[in-house]
Parts: sequence; structure tokens; C-alpha cells
Amino acid sequence: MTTAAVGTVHRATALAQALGRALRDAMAEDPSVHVLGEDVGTLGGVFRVTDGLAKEFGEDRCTDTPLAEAGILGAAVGMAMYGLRPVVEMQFDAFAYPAFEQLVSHVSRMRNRTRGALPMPITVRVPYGGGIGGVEHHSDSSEAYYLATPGLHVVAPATVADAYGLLRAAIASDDPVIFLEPKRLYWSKDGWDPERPEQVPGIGRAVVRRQGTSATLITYGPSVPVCMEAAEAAGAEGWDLEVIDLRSLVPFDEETVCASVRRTGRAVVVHESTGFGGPGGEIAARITERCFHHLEAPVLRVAGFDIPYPPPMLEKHQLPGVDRVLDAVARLQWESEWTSEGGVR
Amino acid sequence: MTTAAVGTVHRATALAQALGRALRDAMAEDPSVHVLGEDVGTLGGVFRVTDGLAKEFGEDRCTDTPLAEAGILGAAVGMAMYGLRPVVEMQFDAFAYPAFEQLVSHVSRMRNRTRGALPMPITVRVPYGGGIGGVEHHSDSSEAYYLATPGLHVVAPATVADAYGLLRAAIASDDPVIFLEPKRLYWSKDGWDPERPEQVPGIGRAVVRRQGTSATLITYGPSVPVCMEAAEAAGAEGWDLEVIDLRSLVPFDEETVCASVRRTGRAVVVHESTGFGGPGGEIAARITERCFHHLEAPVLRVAGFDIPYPPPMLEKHQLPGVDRVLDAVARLQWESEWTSEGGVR
Amino acid sequence: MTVLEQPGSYRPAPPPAWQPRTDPAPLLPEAEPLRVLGTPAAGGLDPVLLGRMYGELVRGRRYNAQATALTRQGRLAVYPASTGQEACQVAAALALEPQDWLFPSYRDTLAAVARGLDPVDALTLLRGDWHTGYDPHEHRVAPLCTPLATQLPHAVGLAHAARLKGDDVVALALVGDGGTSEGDFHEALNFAAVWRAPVVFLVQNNGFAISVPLAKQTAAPSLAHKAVGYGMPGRLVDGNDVAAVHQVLTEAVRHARNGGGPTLVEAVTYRMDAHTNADDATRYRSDAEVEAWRAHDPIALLERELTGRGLLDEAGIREAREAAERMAADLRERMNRDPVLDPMELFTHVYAEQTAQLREQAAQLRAELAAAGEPSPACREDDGPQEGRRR
Amino acid sequence: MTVLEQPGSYRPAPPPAWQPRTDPAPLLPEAEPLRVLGTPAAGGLDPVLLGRMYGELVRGRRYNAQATALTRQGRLAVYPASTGQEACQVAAALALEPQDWLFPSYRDTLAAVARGLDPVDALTLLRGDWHTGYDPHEHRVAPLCTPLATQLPHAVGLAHAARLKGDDVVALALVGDGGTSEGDFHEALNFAAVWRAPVVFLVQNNGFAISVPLAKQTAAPSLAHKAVGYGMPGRLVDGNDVAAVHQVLTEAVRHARNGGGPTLVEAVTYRMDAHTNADDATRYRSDAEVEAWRAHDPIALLERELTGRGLLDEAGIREAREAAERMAADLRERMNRDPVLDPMELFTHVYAEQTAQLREQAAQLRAELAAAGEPSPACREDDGPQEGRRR
Ligand SMILES: Cc1ncc(C[n+]2csc(CCOP(=O)(O)OP(=O)(O)O)c2C)c(N)n1
Ligand SMILES: Cc1ncc(C[n+]2csc(CCOP(=O)(O)OP(=O)(O)O)c2C)c(N)n1
Ligand SMILES: [Mg+2]
Ligand SMILES: [Mg+2]
Repeated sequence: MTTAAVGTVHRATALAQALGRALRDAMAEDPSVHVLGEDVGTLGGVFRVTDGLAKEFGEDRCTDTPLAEAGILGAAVGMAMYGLRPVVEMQFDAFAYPAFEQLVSHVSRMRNRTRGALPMPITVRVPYGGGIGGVEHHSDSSEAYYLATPGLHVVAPATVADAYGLLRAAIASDDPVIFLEPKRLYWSKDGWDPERPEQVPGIGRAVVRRQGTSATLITYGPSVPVCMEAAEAAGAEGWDLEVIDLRSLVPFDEETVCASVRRTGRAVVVHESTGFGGPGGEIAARITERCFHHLEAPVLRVAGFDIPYPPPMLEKHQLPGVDRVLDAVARLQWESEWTSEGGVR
Repeated sequence: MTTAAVGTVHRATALAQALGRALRDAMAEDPSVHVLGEDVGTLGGVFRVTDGLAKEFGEDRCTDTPLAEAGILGAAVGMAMYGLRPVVEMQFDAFAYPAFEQLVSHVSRMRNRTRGALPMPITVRVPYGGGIGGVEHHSDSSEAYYLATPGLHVVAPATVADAYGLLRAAIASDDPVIFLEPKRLYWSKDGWDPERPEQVPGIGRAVVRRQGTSATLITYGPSVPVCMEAAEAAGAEGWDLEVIDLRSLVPFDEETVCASVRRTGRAVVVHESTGFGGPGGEIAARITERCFHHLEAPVLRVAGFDIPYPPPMLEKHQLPGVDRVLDAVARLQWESEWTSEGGVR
Repeated sequence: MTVLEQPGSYRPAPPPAWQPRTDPAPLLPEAEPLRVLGTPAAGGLDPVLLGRMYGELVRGRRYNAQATALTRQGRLAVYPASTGQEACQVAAALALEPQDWLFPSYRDTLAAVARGLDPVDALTLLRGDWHTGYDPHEHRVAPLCTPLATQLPHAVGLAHAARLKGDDVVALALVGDGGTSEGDFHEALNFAAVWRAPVVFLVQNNGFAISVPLAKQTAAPSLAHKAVGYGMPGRLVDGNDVAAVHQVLTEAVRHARNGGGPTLVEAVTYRMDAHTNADDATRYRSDAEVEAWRAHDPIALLERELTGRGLLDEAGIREAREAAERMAADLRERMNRDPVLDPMELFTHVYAEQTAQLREQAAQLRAELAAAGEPSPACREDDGPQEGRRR
Repeated sequence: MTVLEQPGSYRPAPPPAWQPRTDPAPLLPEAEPLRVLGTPAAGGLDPVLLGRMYGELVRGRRYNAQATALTRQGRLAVYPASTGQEACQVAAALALEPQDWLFPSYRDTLAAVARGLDPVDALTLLRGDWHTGYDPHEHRVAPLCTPLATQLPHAVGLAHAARLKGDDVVALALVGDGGTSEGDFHEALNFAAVWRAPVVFLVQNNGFAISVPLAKQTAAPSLAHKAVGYGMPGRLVDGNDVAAVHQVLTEAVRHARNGGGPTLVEAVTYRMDAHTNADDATRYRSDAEVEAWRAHDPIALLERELTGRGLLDEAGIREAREAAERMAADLRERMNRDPVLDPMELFTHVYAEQTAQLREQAAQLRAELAAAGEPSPACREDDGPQEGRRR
């Protein structure tokens, strides 16, 4: 294959395809990797992520299951007990809820319960988030539920390279990983080359996507491009924003985040999930605990409103966009305004 | 009945009994109130909260259901659609998980979905938390899951009076209420008089359980007595702590909390639930957003470790006790220590 | 006697005294799907009812086609057609009395329309407008339910509640073959049977759950055989024979109304279109299979019966088609108008009483909209609960 | 041929060509619970096996009594006795080959012990010590499972995985009558049947789920009738007849081993003790009922058979009882020693690799313990994954 041809191919690799490639490569390397879920076989998944796997590896390796999410995840637990590495696809975020008991009471705890005897190397792929015009139940950002469950890793890629690299890492992990796939970025492309996949550090490492000095935007998944765009726009207003893509929420890369905030003194956490009880609270609280005396302003949050996910025709009002991010940045007390507030200091 | 007799009775009313009384009074007043769950009828519930209800109101009003939590809550949704007010008992915290999809995808959203046409006046009683020597799955603090679900109210009483008053309010509410019953306080008594129940303000109002000036402890449910004890002990060390019992997590009484913290300048959030992604993050972040310039120190959190709930013989290490609360208070930067940290200020 | 006291209420007894709770034999379904059309049994049918069913089938087929066309014009976000399944949809609607309740799944728009819902309102969810575009109480139609099988326990609860109140109400709940694999299916059927709730479960077995064929969904002799495990009768019916489905459902509804408890009905049918407009059915099934089913088309089956018996002629067929065209034209016309949604309504129905937190967030959005020059159409200061915009 | 390709794999066909996936008749359970003891069939049984079962039953009964006594002495947090159900427990353990897996529910300590687990290790959970006190791989016994029916899909997944790997492994999963109402029961049985997984489900129908009698749990003719709805055979057996339970399970295990797929077995039995030591059974059942079942005691049934056939005499009975007493004394003795738990182990097994966050929290606890003068017994600086303390 000529370099030119590779170039043509790799510029065309969408995030969803990179995920498929990661599954394929993992299955080829390790016969214990099994994919299971609704429509993952013959159809290749409703987002075509598993396209071709059943053909290449057979239906026993990539299996269309009966329509029952608790059954799927529960069976995956048993398969993991027997030494397999199941990769489960949940068709949409909200359709992972039926499996919640299996997830919380077993997947997340089996290793601990058995003092290491029964690890759970299960990857649960969850297409998540909104912005695709999906009708009710197809646009939930459910990460708060997973964050609050010890024993799970929670990962959310934002680039094609991370999609590939983190999914490989998730499948290779001996622990259960909730792998949140930002639906709205499924068809995004960013020049990733499947023949020479760039090295992505393992789960638990954030990355500074843009360096800046004025303030830090902390985000993940589908909000990463939004923050990058906001950072570009902020330049015009004189702000030089740093953007951190967390990549994994658990483990949380406190080091990278705190190092940045200690430098910039200001931070905004951005995510699509509802604000109240969402990841932003944890992140903001943690930063404040660790970097309090470096903060020029409270850590602010830009998140979805605290409402059920809206119908498609109204979803644009729910999604944190560039304007809301910039509004929050503007509220980071750049002037002496706070001194006039009559506060204690 | 003589006053003395009443006295005898009311001193003997445990929190679990007050809950039973609330159910009874609500059922007597309103024929649309129906209790359903596993073992709630003949047995009166494993904690005896529903004792006597089936006898007094019949099995159609207090119903032993088949053993299936999604079915129970799902049936409650249909009953609510037809105008009843179901009160559902989940036998233990972890046994509410099978009903998670019904809760998130229906109970919390049906009113919104139907633009008000189908309200869900459902109360879900969840005995929750640890400290009772319960084997695995019997001691979860699952409030983080409920907090992050818009459309639910989340309530957790800490006193006998609140148990009664808030359960009445929950049943009377036209919205779904997750009613978290602190198992470990079921048998606690505090002189409440069932014949003259004190007025408890509706859901959404915190209460200052102890006034103080040095710092504010913010807590709810089973951690309230711990904080009260810590506040007493703190006196000896020269700290005059204010203790706020949130009573409901949703709606969150920001006004009471922020008013206190603005006064004291220091705050510790205390709960039993795991820390990461738990309620404490939201509360600390929110306080910081709103009271930043009144804070002398970062809002700290005392919570369960980020681990699956431990076996009974180790649970004392998980539960936030008086010492941990006092340790946190001690870290609220009373001295000039933080200035030596080399921070920006 | 309370609802829960059942005759012969079981007490555990040692095996020598053991007895089955009920005789299983009468619970087993027919050996093959019941057919009425083209059999002598069709002779006894009410010609007026047959005529009505015919009109509804033709209208329903046209509705499916028009709605699918609207997806191509961007007027619907998605449409899961029930083409080929119209007999089930129509029979379900017609088997109920006005006071009864219908619990549709996301594919059952047509059943809702046949029950009386405005054809446009029924599409509200699918056009991307508000989640439920009608008042469920108006026609006793629950919201179209997307999480599979979760509507079934709702139907049981509602039917149970009505019975406890002494009301004469039956609930009919629809679910697909795929949906029968969900735990909620199991729990709902069990509750219904234990409570003897007046509810009827209609499984439209259309052969597929998206791409997954029935063989990967179940190994049961038939889905109707699941009934015996709950102690309720199972019925198996040709889902393309509108008279047969109507007969079986009417019997089941009557049985429920008379206190006989629930019934599980499996209607064997076929989804002629793809899963939704977004699906590519050629990935998982052959044209030959589809064509085999086309020969068993529900409209053709009824047409054959009616024309054969002189109850329908060319004029009648034309009339039905014209009525369907009028419906389609009206649908097209009204669906081409942009609905006006009020963004502020996002905060209105989350709780009965708006929380301080939501008030604050509503104020934020209101300010954003004002700054962007698009103030809320019904901008009210309090954004408290208010009447739906179209009511 | 892949596991998923089943003979006669179903393709949807229009009703004229419709056929049941399988013949339902052979899937239906026996008309009444199968009995072997006291019937001519008992004549063919292996005396050695019967003797072994007798010893296990007597030991099991004693184990239940001793464990219950230990709750009163505060040595166990809780004990859900299987008194009266020993025949099911013992037969379940003895029906399996060494390479097979047992999936017990929280009530099935005894089955785990009969399968070879150390009697003390089997009680680890219930004494308030670590959640699982044994290595599940050692005796192929999954952790005692508390959330009802959730272990069933695990058994299916494990059996399926073993089959995919070409291993000769059958999984036997235990569940109660109450547990059959959970969605996970349904999903597990369905997966097992569709996958033809080598798994056997044993429902111990002991009449109650805590206080809730079977009549409020199901309206089915029997729980075994649920099998037909999944396309697997259902078997109904007298759960107090150890020979009958053993026979049915052995047949089902063999059927699974030979690629015949899963079986659902309902064993009709009775819980003689309260739900747990903390329960008050007089609230929901009569002494008369308990006494009726005492007349059908599993040990007495076997004893009668053995003595009647001259296979057991007074000496044999005494010997069995003495062996049981020795086991009980040993159990008492060892359970009276305080287990030594390392608080630092709380952080060891949450993840394969300890997170920075947990390292920090572990350091906090270590400091607290040191300050309180109770340093961790195995205080290691890193608290990384380490061998369990007793291994
Ligand atoms: C709980 C849940 N899981 C997954 C989905 C995604 N999904 C939508 S339709 C469908 C297939 C449904 O098949 P079936 O029940 O046979 O109904 P049909 O589409 O054939 O009408 C799936 C998997 C869902 N809506 N809900
Ligand atoms: C999912 C779940 N819900 C509730 C419980 C609480 N619970 C423990 S045992 C029990 C009754 C179980 O009855 P059954 O399945 O018949 O088993 P048995 O106790 O008779 O052995 C209940 C409700 C649980 N353990 N798990
Ligand atoms: Mg289908
Ligand atoms: Mg039982």
C-alpha cells in the first residue's frame, strides 16, 4: 500500500470506525475477547461499530444476544469468571439501566468480594450523550451513576486516536471499564492513521489539549471540541485558555488537573451531563480542596440543566455550547469585582 | 389518656415506629395511598415499619407483592397513572437497583414527558446506609444515584419527628420522592410525641440543629448524630461548630447552607456514602461557587472511602465517625498555616 | 373478598398432598396460529365491523407510508413503521371499550391513531417535538414507550388500580417479540397473574428485534407458550388476519373484564419495512422472505374475504383508498408546518413546583434567549407549571 | 457448526407454514413431584450412594443447627438455615462432577459444604468476615449470592464460556421460589435456552419468600411449568426425597453435558426454620403446617428406606450422628476463634492496580490506626494487591 493510499484511508477514519478497529485488533490478538450485545453480529451494531466482526471471528466471538441487558451483562460476568474478556455493547445510554443491578452489585464488586480471585475484565461500551437529534432515552449522559460506583473505571474518549487507544486499554484492563462513546462524535475524523496508531497512555491519564495561561477548561468526551472552540474564540477576548481532556473520569488524573489550575488560578468544568450531582461537582470540589490558595475565583461549572434530556427540537438549549463556556469564563472574576462584593477578604 | 401515659408512650417511639405511624395516618386520611413491597403485609416489613397496616387497611391497601423490584415500581407507575399514591418499600438499598430503569426512565420523567398530564406521586422508601452489621448488599448508601436524576426528590430524615413529618410530606407530594431511611437510626428515640407530632416544614428545608460560629458541618441522615457529637466534642478544643441537617438533598436548601457558611467561613460536608462522585462533591462545589469570598478554607469532605461497602467486621473503618469529623475540622486552616504553603495569595 | 384472595389459594403441602395450582392444559395455546379469514368461521362475522377494519387497515397502511416519507423530508426524526402489522394495530384499537387503556410501544403509533388520537399528535415524539404530544387521559392511551417492555408493568398497575377502585377498565399492552426477553416482561406477566389484573398482553411477533431473528431471541415452541409459566392462558393467532386477532383480543378483553385475569396473546406477523427508516434490512434478511410474507398481506387477506362474500367492490376499495389519501394529505400538510416550541417549557414540568435551582437555570436560559434576540414565545416571569402550549 | 446454529433454526414464515420451534409436550413437567424413596424405583439405587447421601443429610442437619446456635452466641451475623431442605442441598452437590460449577444462593451454604468447602470458610460471609471466604476456583463454587436470581445469568455465562472453550463443564444454579419472580431469572433461562448452555437451574420451592407464600408469588400450575416458555424441559420433584432430587439433577446434568441444553428443575420442599435467625415465622404460618411437613422429613424418608431394606441399622445411625457431632464440635471450636482481619485489605482488591486516590485513603486509614495504637496486622507500605491473608 502506498503512503498516499494510507493517507487517503486514515483521513477517512471516523471515531466509530476506530472503535471497530480496536475491537478487531483486540479480538485478533487475544482469543479470549468476546463481543456481545443486541444487533452486534449480523447487523454490526446500530452504529456499525462492530461491523464485520461476526464475519471475521464467527458468531461465537461476536454474538447477537437476546434483548435483555441484565442478561447480557450477567452472562458477561459468568464468562469473565471463566477467563474470557467480554466486551458488552449497550445499544444506547438509557438502555444500560436495566443492567444496573448486575453492574453495581456484581461487575464492580466481584474482584473485591472474592479478594482478587474473580477479577472482572469486562468492557461495557455505552454510546452516550446528546446532540444527535435522538428521541427520548437516546441522549442520556449517565456518567454520574458510574462515577459513584467504586470498582469501575470510567473512560470517555474525544478523539479518534483516543477512541482506539483507550478501547484497547479498556479491553486489556483486568478491571471493568465503562467505556462512554460520545455518539455525537462517532462520525468525526481527525486524521488518525489506523496503520500507525499513535500511542495513547493507559486509562487514568488526562491530556492537555491546548496550553494556556489565563484559566483551565476541564472537560471530556463530547464537550472537548466545544471547549477547544471556546478556547479559540476566547483568544479574541484576551483570554488564553488551557484545555484539559480528562479521558478517564475514574481513575481521575488529579495531578494533571491540579498542576494546571495551580498555574492558571481559574477553572471551569464543562460537561453535558446534568449539573446537580454530576461529575462537575466532584471535580470542582476536588480542585478546590487541593488548590484552594491558588484559586483567583471559584471553580465554575457549565453543564446540562437539571432536567430530563429535552426533545430533539429543544436539545440545543441543553447542550453546553461555546457561548455558555465563554460566559462562565467571563464570570471568573477577572476584574476586582469580587472585592466590591463585600466579602470577608 | 393521662399526660404521664402519653409521656411514657412517646419517649418509647422509635424512628421506625414513627415511619409506620406516618404511613398509617396517611392511609387513614387518604384512601388513594397504597403501600406495596416485599413482606410489607403479613410480616409488617423486615424492619416492621408497615406492621399492622395490612390488618387495619386490608391487603389491597398494603400488599405483599411478588419478589421483583422493577415489577413493584413499574406497577406503582401504573397505579399512579390511575390516580393512586403508591408508597413502595424497597427491602434494602441494594435491592432497589433492579428497579433502576423504571425509576430513571419513568418515575422521574413521566410528569415531564407528558407535560404535567401524568404526575408520579410515588414514594419509594429505601432503608439505607450501614452500621448495622449487615452482610454485603445490606448497607449501601445509594443517594448519589438518585441525586443525579432530575425529577426525583431525595429526602433523608435523621430524627423521629422528621421521619414522621417528612414521610407525610413525601406521600402528600405530587412528585416522586426517594425516601432514604437511615437503618442505623431505626431504633433511635428522641422524645417525639405521636399524639402531638411537631410540625416539620415540607420537603426542601434544611434545619440548623446546632448553632455555632467557627465552622459549619453539613450533613444528613445517619451522619447527623455523628456531627452533633463531634460538635459537642469540638467545644473542648475551642471550636464552636454549627450543624446543618439537610433533611432533603433534592431540593437542596442552598439558602440555609450558604447563609451559615457565609457566617462561619468554614465548612465540612459529612456523609457515609463514598466520597468520589458522592453528594459531598456537589455540596462543596455549590458552596464554593456561591460563597467563595467568605471561605477561609476549602470546603472539606468526610465520607466513606471509595470502596465497596466493607464486611461487618471492618465497617467501623468505613463509617465517618467523630474523630474523622474532628480531624477535618482541624484541617480547616485555623492558623496561618496556609500562608506558608506558598500559595498565590 | 379482596382481590388477592383467590379461589383455592395455595398453601404449601408436602408432596403427597401436592396439587398443581391450576390445570395447565387450558392455558396452553392453540397448536397453530388461529385463522378466521378464509375459514368457515369468517361467515359469522359482523359485516359492519369487517368494513370498519378494512377502512382502518387501508388508512393505516397509508399512514405508515406517509410517515416514512416524512422522515425523508426531515419532518420526522425517525419512524418505526408497522407496515405489514396493521392487522394487529387495528385489532388492538378496536378490541377496547372507550374506558379501557392502551399501552403502546414505540412502534404502535398506528394503534394509537386507530384508537382516536390525532394522527399528528401521535407523531409528536417522532418528529422531535415534546416527548408525549397528547394527553394520555383523553383517549386512554399511555405514552408511546421506548424502553422495551417497561410499559407492561405500568399496564398491570393501572389495571390493578382500576379494579381496586371498582372501575370497569381493561388495559391492553403491546410488546414486540424482542421485548419478551426483557425482565420487565416477566415481572409484569407474573404480577398480572398473581393479582388477576384485567390486562391483556399482545406480543406482535414480527420475526425480528431490529436485526435479531426470533431464533436468537427464544427457543420456546411459541411465545404464547410463556403464558403457562405465569398461570394465564396463552393464545396464538395469525397476526395478519385482522378478524382472528380481533376475535382473540376481544375474548381476552372480555375474560379480563369479567374478572378472569390476564391473557398473553402472540400474533405471528412480519415487519415488511426496515426496523426504522434508518435501518438497512438487507443486512439481515432476504428479499425472498419478505416476498413470502407479502403473499400473506393483512389487507389482501381481508380484501379477498370481503370481495369473495360480496361485501366489498371496486368502488368500496376506491373509497377506502381515497379516504386514506385524504388522511395522508392532511398529515403531510400539517406535518409541514413547523411546530412552535417554547424553550422555557423545559423547566416547567420537571416538578409540580419549580425548585429554586430550576428557577435560577430558567432565568439563565431566558437571559440567553433574550441576548440572542429569540425570547421565549410564551415568556412568563415565573415559568411555573402552566398549560401545555396546544391545550 | 457454531454453538448458535441450532438444528431447525427458525426463520419466520407466514402462518400457513408456521411451525412450533420445538414440540412443547416433552418440555412439560411431571404431573406431580417425582418420588423415588418408598417406591419400587428405589430398589435400583446404588446402596453406596444412598449411604453417602444419608451421612451428608445427617451432617447437614447438624450443620444447620450448629450454625443457628452460633448466631445466638454472636458468632454469626445471620444464618439462613436450610433445615428441611437438606435433600436438595446434598443432591445438588452430589449431582456434579469435580470440574462442574455450583452457583449457590445465600441460603445454600450447605450445598457448598457438601461439595467440599471447608465448613468454616463457607460461613465467612455470614459471620461478618470478608464477603467471600474461599477461592471460588478451588471447588468451583461461586460466591454465595445475595441479590436474588442475579447468580443465574452468571451460571449461564460461565457454562456458555466453558462450552465455547470446548471444556466439559456443567453449571448448576440454585434459586428460591421467590427468586423466580425476578427479571434475572427470566433473562438467564432465556439466554441458557437460546445458547443451549450446559446449565441446570434448581428451584428450591420451600413455600415462602421470607413471609410471602407461593400463592402470592405465582399463579403458575407449578414453577417447573415455566420451562416450556423457554423451550427447555421442566422437571418437578419431591424436594425432600434425596434420591429423587439426585436422580432428576443427574439426568439434567447429563443432558446438559451431552449438549442437550438447560433444564429447569423445581424441587418441592419446605423451610422448617424461620427465614433466618432474625425472622419470626409465627407471624405468617401455622405450627400445624410445619408439623405436616415434619412428617415428610428428608432424613426420615431416607432412613425409612434404608432401614426397611436392611442397609442401615442402629449402629449406622449412631455412627452418622457421631460424625455429625464431630463436625459440629470442630465448627463450634473454630468459629469461636476471632478471625483476624486486616483493615488495610479494604483497599487491596477494589482494582487490580490501586489508584492514587485509594493509596491516599489507605494512607489516611493507616495513620488513623497507628494513632489509635492498632496498626494493621499486615501493615505494608504499598497496600498493593497481595495474597489473601489465609491463603
Ligand atoms: C431496554 C431497551 N433496550 C434496547 C432498546 C433498543 N431497541 C429499540 S427497538 C429494539 C428492537 C425491538 O424488537 P421487538 O421487541 O421485536 O419490537 P419490534 O421492533 O420488532 O416492533 C431495540 C433493541 C430499547 N428501546 N430498549
Ligand atoms: C434482589 C433482592 N431483593 C430482595 C432481597 C431480600 N431478600 C432476601 S431473601 C428474600 C426471600 C427469598 O425467597 P426465596 O427466593 O423463596 O428463597 P428462600 O429464602 O426461600 O430460600 C428476600 C426478599 C434480596 N436478597 N435480593
Ligand atoms: Mg419484533
Ligand atoms: Mg423460598
